[in-house]
Amino acid sequence: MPDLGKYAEAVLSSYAVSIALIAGLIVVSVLRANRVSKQLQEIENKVKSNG
Amino acid sequence: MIALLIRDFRLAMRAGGGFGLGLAFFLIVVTLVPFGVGPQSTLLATIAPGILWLGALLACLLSLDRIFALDWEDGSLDLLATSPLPMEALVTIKALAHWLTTGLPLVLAAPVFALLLNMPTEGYRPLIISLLLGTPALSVIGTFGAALTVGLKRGGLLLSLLVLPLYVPTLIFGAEMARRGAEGFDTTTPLLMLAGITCGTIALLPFASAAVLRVNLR
Amino acid sequence: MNLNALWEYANPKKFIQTTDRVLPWVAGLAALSLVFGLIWGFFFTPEDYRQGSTVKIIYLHVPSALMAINAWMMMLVTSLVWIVRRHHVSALAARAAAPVGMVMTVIALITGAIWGQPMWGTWWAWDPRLTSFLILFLFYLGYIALWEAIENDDTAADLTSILCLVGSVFALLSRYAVNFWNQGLHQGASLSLDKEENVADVFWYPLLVCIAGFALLFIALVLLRTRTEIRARRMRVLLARERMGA
Amino acid sequence: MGLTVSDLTIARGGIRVLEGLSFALGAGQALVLRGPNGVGKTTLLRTIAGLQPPVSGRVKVPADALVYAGHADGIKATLTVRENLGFWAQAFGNSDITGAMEAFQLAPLGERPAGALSAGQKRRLGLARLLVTGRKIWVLDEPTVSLDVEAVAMFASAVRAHLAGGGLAVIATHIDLGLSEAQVLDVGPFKAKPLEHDDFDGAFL
Repeated sequence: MPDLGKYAEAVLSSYAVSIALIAGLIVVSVLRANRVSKQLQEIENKVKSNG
Repeated sequence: MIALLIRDFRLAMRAGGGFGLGLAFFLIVVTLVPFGVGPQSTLLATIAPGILWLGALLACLLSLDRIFALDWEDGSLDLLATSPLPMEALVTIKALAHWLTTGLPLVLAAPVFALLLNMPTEGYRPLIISLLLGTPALSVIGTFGAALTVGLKRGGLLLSLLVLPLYVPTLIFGAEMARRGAEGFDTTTPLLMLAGITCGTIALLPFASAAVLRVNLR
Repeated sequence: MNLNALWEYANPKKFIQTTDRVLPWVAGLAALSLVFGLIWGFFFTPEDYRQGSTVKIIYLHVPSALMAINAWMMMLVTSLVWIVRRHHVSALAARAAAPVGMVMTVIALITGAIWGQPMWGTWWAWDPRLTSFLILFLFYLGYIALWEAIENDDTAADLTSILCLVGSVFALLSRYAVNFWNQGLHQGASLSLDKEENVADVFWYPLLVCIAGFALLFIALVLLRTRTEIRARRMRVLLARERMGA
Repeated sequence: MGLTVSDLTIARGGIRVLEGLSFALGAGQALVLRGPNGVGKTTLLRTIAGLQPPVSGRVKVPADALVYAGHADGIKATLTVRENLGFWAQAFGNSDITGAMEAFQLAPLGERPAGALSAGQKRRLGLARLLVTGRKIWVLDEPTVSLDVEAVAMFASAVRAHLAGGGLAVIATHIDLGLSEAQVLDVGPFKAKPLEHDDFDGAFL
């Protein structure tokens, strides 16, 4: 861990907030991608079996 | 074209909505500001140009959703779209009618409200010129926003969200001109910028509004 | 390069097939360069003689700010492609990119504010750059809200494309207006987070890696989200068709 | 003067509703569209009127010859009957509204605010608008809704006079107008067939 001096708080909070936001964005995107592709698969199967 | 303008004018006068409402709202904003910031006349005089511009902008915003919503609901918009009037002319007329019923009264009332806020007298002329130049742009931009959100159920809030960022350049140059005028500085630069933005907006934005309206009608 | 071959990727099926192969690589590269760049920047760069350790914030602030603007540019291009050639993937890519661009704008804003606190002595200064990003944020908000508000996909694509076009012009105007509006206040502030003069070589190389990392991350996210939008769109069509048939 | 529709495919809300539709009308001819609710009659009329683009096929209409009347009449409640009609006349470059007022027996209501009219009277005002436009091709969507028997007869004679004057009309309606000379087109058989399920591109139309 480098010595950040008197600005430690500012630097650390910047990294924390940014990484949290990026991680959140990635998690939301991936979860939605999985959910939608699963739902679509279900509907495609249903449509195919119907006709 | 004139017929549409006259009709919109008549409607604004009779519906008991459009016409006086913007002015009343403007008055209320100007009355509430001293309650919020305190009655010191020097402070009020300093912020008067900004308050007046902001008040005019909000009053303008208030009546935007009426531009197309009523014509949309009763089917007039479909009928107007199949009339000989080009869509670009239609949106221009609508914007003009909005300005005449909302923007122009605000400009004319501005000196009275400036009096209430203790604005120095030499600032009146630049204030009125800036509003006169800027409010048409507000109406034209607002017409674009109204065309975008016509037919949406909860369009009113969205309309504000879409239009307010587009108002930024006009507000900055308009308020800057009024402020410089009140402080006795040279107003040429913001005047030219404001005039440029207004002219550009009036010349180009109706095409975007017409395109958007066509999409919304289909 | 044959341009017609490029348009083939605008076919939804082809797009999904291609990104199936490309996406893992882009995502992997993005993760690699981000981790590498940020660790390099955070642990192995010296302090700036004026800004102290706060200079380390540039590894987040500058790339996110760049991506915030590039995302809007990309949306502008894809909107134009939709208007001119009516490729559905193009419109959906714009829709997919907007939230990513908005998060980048938020990161740029927050890191800027955190940096400003010790440097300017205040969390928020109406500095032209910061203010411009705040306005950009509002544009993103409006754009996303318009997409969400309209039910018909083609109508939404048309309207948001035109909004993006008009918005771009006004965003540019706002940028100059804001500069003009606040020229007097911060003129002497040579101390800035993202002026080139502040970036010596020691800071520059890890910064480049971070910029590459953010760019790759952006591409990966947009690809992933575009796939999701394509599938969601197909799902809506299938459901609507089923309702019609019934 | 004529209206030609060739191999038209139309969509509502991104779903194809009618396909392969063709017909032609010449001066003095009328076409009555029939079909169950939701089959796409309104969409067809709006496409003919140029309010929405077709998916494929062509609609050939002479420029500035068409007037459309939809479910709503475009009447302003705070304007009088005369003012409402006068506005539409001016919008189409005409000024005389007396003929239209008489044809639909609106003269006694002339100074009344349109908001005070009954539903049937409003509809009559909406139909009178067709006469003041002076346009040759009428595209009408359920024109007889809320009209009583007498008013339907008024409307039928107005259409007949219009056709006699060389006009055309395309009318979607469920009731019998007593227009014996009109051709009837049932759009039901033109209902669009579902696309192949694995046609991924088709899903985006």
